[in-house]
Amino acid sequence: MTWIGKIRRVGRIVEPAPAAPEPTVAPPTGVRGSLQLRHVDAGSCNGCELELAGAFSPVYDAEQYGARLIASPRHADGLIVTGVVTHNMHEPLLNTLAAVPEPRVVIAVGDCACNRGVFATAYGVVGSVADVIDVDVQVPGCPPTPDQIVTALRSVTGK
Amino acid sequence: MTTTVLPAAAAELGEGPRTARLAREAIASGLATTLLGALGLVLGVVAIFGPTRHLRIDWLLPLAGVRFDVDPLGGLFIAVTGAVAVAVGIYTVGYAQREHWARFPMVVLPLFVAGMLLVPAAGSVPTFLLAWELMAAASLVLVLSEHNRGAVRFAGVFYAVMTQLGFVMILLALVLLSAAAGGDAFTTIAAHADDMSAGTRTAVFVLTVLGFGSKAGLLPLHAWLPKAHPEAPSPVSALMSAAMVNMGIYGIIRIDLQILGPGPQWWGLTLMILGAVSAVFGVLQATVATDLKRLLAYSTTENMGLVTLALGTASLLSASGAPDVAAIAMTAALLHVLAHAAFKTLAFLAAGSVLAATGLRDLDKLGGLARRMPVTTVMFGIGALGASGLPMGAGFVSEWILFQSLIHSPPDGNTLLALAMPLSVGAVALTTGLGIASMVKAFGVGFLARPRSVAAEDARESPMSMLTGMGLAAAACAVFAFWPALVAPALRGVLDALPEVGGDTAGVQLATFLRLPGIDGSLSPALLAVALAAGVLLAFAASRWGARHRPAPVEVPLWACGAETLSPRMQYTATSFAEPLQRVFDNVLRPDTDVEVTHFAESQYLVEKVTFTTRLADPVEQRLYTPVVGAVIALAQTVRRAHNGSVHLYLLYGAIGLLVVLLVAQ
Amino acid sequence: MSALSIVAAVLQVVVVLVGAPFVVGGMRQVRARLEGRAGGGVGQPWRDLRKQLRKQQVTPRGTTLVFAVAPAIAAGTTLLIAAILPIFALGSPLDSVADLFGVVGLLFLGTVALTLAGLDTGTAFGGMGSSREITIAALVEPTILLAVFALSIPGQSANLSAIVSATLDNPGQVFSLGSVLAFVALVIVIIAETGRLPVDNPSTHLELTMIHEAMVLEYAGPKLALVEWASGMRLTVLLALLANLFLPWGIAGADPSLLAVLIGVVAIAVKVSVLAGLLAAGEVFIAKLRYFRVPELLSGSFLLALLAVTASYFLATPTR
Amino acid sequence: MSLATYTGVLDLTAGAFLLAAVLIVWRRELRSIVHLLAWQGVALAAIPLTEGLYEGNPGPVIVGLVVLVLRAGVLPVLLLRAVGTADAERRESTPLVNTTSSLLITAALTMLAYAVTRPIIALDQAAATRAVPAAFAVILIALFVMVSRRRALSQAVGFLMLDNGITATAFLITGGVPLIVELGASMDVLFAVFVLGLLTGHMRRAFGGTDLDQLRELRD
Repeated sequence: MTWIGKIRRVGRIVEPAPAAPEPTVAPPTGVRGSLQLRHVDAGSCNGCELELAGAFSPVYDAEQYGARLIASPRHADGLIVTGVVTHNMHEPLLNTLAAVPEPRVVIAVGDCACNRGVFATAYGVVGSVADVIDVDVQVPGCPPTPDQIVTALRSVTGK
Repeated sequence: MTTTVLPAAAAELGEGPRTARLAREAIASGLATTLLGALGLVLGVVAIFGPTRHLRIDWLLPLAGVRFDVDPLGGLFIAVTGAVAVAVGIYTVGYAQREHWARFPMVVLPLFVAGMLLVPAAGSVPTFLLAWELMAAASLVLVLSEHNRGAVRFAGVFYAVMTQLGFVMILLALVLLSAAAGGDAFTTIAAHADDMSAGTRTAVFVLTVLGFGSKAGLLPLHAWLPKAHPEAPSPVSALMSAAMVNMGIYGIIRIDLQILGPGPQWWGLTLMILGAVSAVFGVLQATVATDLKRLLAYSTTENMGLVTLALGTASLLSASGAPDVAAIAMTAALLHVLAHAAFKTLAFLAAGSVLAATGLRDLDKLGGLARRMPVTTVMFGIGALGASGLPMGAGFVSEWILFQSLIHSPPDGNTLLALAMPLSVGAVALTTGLGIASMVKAFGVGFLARPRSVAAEDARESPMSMLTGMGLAAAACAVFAFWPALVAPALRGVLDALPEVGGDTAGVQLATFLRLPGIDGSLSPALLAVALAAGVLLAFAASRWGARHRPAPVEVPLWACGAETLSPRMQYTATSFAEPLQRVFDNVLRPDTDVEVTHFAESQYLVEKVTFTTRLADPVEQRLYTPVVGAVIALAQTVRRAHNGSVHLYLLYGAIGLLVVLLVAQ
Repeated sequence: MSALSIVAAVLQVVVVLVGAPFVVGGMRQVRARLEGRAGGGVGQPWRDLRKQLRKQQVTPRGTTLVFAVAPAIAAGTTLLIAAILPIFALGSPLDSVADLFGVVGLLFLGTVALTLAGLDTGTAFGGMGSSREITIAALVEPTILLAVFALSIPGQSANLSAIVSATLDNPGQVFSLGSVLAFVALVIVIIAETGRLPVDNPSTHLELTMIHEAMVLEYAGPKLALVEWASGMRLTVLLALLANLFLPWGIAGADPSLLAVLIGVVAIAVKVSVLAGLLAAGEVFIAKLRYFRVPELLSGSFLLALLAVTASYFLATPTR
Repeated sequence: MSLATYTGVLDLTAGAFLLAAVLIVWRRELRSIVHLLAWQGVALAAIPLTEGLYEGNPGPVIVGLVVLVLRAGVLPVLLLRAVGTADAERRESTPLVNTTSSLLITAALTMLAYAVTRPIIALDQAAATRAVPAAFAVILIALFVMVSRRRALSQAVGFLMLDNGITATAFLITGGVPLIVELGASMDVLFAVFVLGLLTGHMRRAFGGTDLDQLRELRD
């Protein structure tokens, strides 16, 4: 029965929610508090992935604001893109965006996704995410903290 | 390219008259079959309601004469055969032209139907055997109609041997019966059935179950069925699978349930075990089969197993003093025979339509037919729904009645019933579950998705006559799915003639509501369909909520995980679809799998290609038949020594034979 | 059949339609709390549904009518089951239209519709999900029908009202051996049929481990909403069935008064919430089974169901 | 305690008793097998306890309490000590018969038990007698467990289950055995477990594992 004891000992570890940020874009469908995102790693160093995992972990729990990562772009309301767009991931990124039904949002996470970051002049790079597709929200930082990611997500879900 | 164009051009230029003749012959053959079928249908229905009709033609067969007694039980089977023949006949008009049938099978097809119509009409042992042989021989000829393919020849030989073995057993059984009764008419035999010794009755039971069971495709003598049915031309497959197998059931009912019945408890139990094993085995093989027609053939074994299980239940229950529940089981058996005839005709005709359009039976190469052959797809869908035993399908009502008879048998104090019934429910339920899986595979992989080969991509819809034939069978399916009350009077008539299995009790009330007198249980397939339609509409309405906020609908390419295209080769095939079930049941199925890894010559660590082969043989066939066939061959080798080619020696054999006969006759 | 029992049946459908997303939300919430998270709240599935219903209709190229109507069939069968079952009151007007065998058949009809839709897409994941789903369904069927058999023995009928009223008349039989075994078997079957842990993980992100999710990977927008709604309703309806088969107290009679129906609503809401909460809490402690270990679980449940029938059958002779 | 409650509780106890046996066949984790055995001990103890309380007879109650301490307390603790610490030791990794088949065989055995005990039930329709098939089924299942398991500890569990089954049958048919007999039997079992524990320890030292198949090596 150690698991039950552990659950009791740990209790709630989620950090208290700060006040909701200013909405940057209106919720895509007009329904607040529901945002399912498909994550695309367009060529990241996996630093942003770690922070992203942090944002959805029990401590930050982005799910309490209605954001969720899901597997199929068909089920999604948008993309959350990390990393600079490489040649190999250019087409897949476009295909994935096309697979998301309208209305949709694109969130670019991390300096590389926003402005190519440290890979600006690398030979395999097409450009930043905004160079390739329309981006609604940008989260700067190398990598951005889970707090920043959660705030950005909340600015879209409106919750 | 030229090779494919040339024959077609030749057919148009030089062979115009031949095409016209083919059309004439196909119409004649199909029409003859249909008319025979219609005649059978009418006569059968008349016989079910009317008094038993007799017909004697003494000059036709030396010594015994030909005798027909058409009673309600026979009438039901005549009517079913007739109805199947009507649909198949119309279908054949188009099919024979499309597949360029030779003249011979066209002539034999009506003969085959005639043979099947005569079997249930026969009133005496010689007549029965004559009709049986006519049916067997005609079907053999039809199976062999595409004899230029090796598989067909093999299936033909296999079928010939097994059907004749079955015939010998039936012959022995019937001769034993008429010898014990002192007469060859079935009425005489029935009158003297109670005086027969237990040994005779047991021997007759065992022989008839083996002989008729083999015709019905029951284990272990089923092996001819999955070989012969798929290799026959599709209209013939439909006739064999939907009508001919019923003759085995008819024989079991006539001899073991009616004339000798009610037998001791172990008769019923034997039938139940045979039925359950056949049903589960048949459906397992159907689940892993990749050949569409083979799948349907195994499904026939499955369904005949279910019917036999119901017959066994009826027999066991009436022997255990529960005739009212026995009547319910008997109703289930008869209704399932009818429903199976409807959906199996439809499924085989649709499979034939696919075969004619693509030349393919292999599900691994089919797919995407829904857009290319929409009518055939819908037809197969109706047939598959019936075969899966789901609500809205033709097989649901009869399976429901079977379940009711199994769960309502009185357990008081009878260990046998208390053990047999739960296990039967388990077996039937497993059969239904796997049946659903096999039919989802056949329909989903074969007709939906995208074409897996060029042939499937080029498929075109079949001509009107074929679609009409299928349409008739589909209408019958709809009757059994929604309004089984239509056949209620017929079933009542047959049950009245079967007091041995509780036919004189109330039985199942088939009206808008199916009710079981004395038992709290009811079902209304028609109202269920209406309610389901309402439910689906409600669901549609619910999904319209918020529609005005939606952007315009679009058509998009399939999600390929970000890659550019998704080739049809990436789809699941029938083999991969059934692989989990094959793994779960590998103790029974015994698949033979081989993984072969070829490495690059330069390095052990780089793989050039991996080959995976899996082969599924019929384990019963391998274990049981191979040794027997081996023994027969060994025996034949011994006998061969006597054949040294000398005419004198052969004459000597003849002389010795004559002497022996004379001495014995002394 | 009184007017109020018709009202009760209609109410059952409406409440299941409205309540199912809350049941799913509640289960997620229980799970989130036990994991130390805050969770999206009980209303989260409803927000997701409303949002999906406002999204674009997307038709993947090459799919047929089967793909288009499958969600409605899945939802329609579940709604019909909701109307047939005695959830608030006994004696639904549809009670004699289908018994428990019919209900099981309808359940499988919904499963088959989605399975065919998965195959219809012609993608690798769709076929994979369908293959897995149908394998589990095929293996579940023997257990579920044997459990039906076991339940039908005390009331001598497979009609739902008869089973429930037999339990009401003779409350002691709930704690009989057969009944308890049938309960455990049914719980396993319901877990397998609704794709919960340990058979399937409803919140997985990895296609290769999916069963139900893989099958519906191509659905989007309103159709996806219907699929999710249907699966939520299916879970709700099955939990309600489980609750009323074994603990029917609180359900209104065949000719109910308005108050009785209201009590029935409250009773079933409590029962389903408790069951769903227990199920969700249980899920925190277990991991998903390897797919080829699932048949072991199902054969275990088959054994339990068989024992249930045997026990009830052999002990059916009443004690004196 | 009314007759209905008594019948119900006894029925349920027998069910739990049988269910524990089925779960022991099902599970492979040795630790949870031992836990299940403890639960079976509780169910076993509940039989004389219920009977004693219903009849107002202190004898069966005392027997029940003794059984409870021994079967649900002492023996499982002893067995748990014998469970090895190495990972390979904690699971019945490859039983001779796979789980699915084991479960189906268990089903067959149980139905057999129900079938063969029908004459006993026919003799006497009392609630206790009607639970006999469950106890008898546990005996058959225990034999099957002993036949099909590789680990010495599973064998010990099978043995204890067998004894549980026999004891339960005795309780149910005769309405309880004299205290002294039960104590004697329990002592026997206790000694057997001690011996098994010693043997397991020796085996582990000699072979580095408790796989019984390795005992074949002793023959050579």
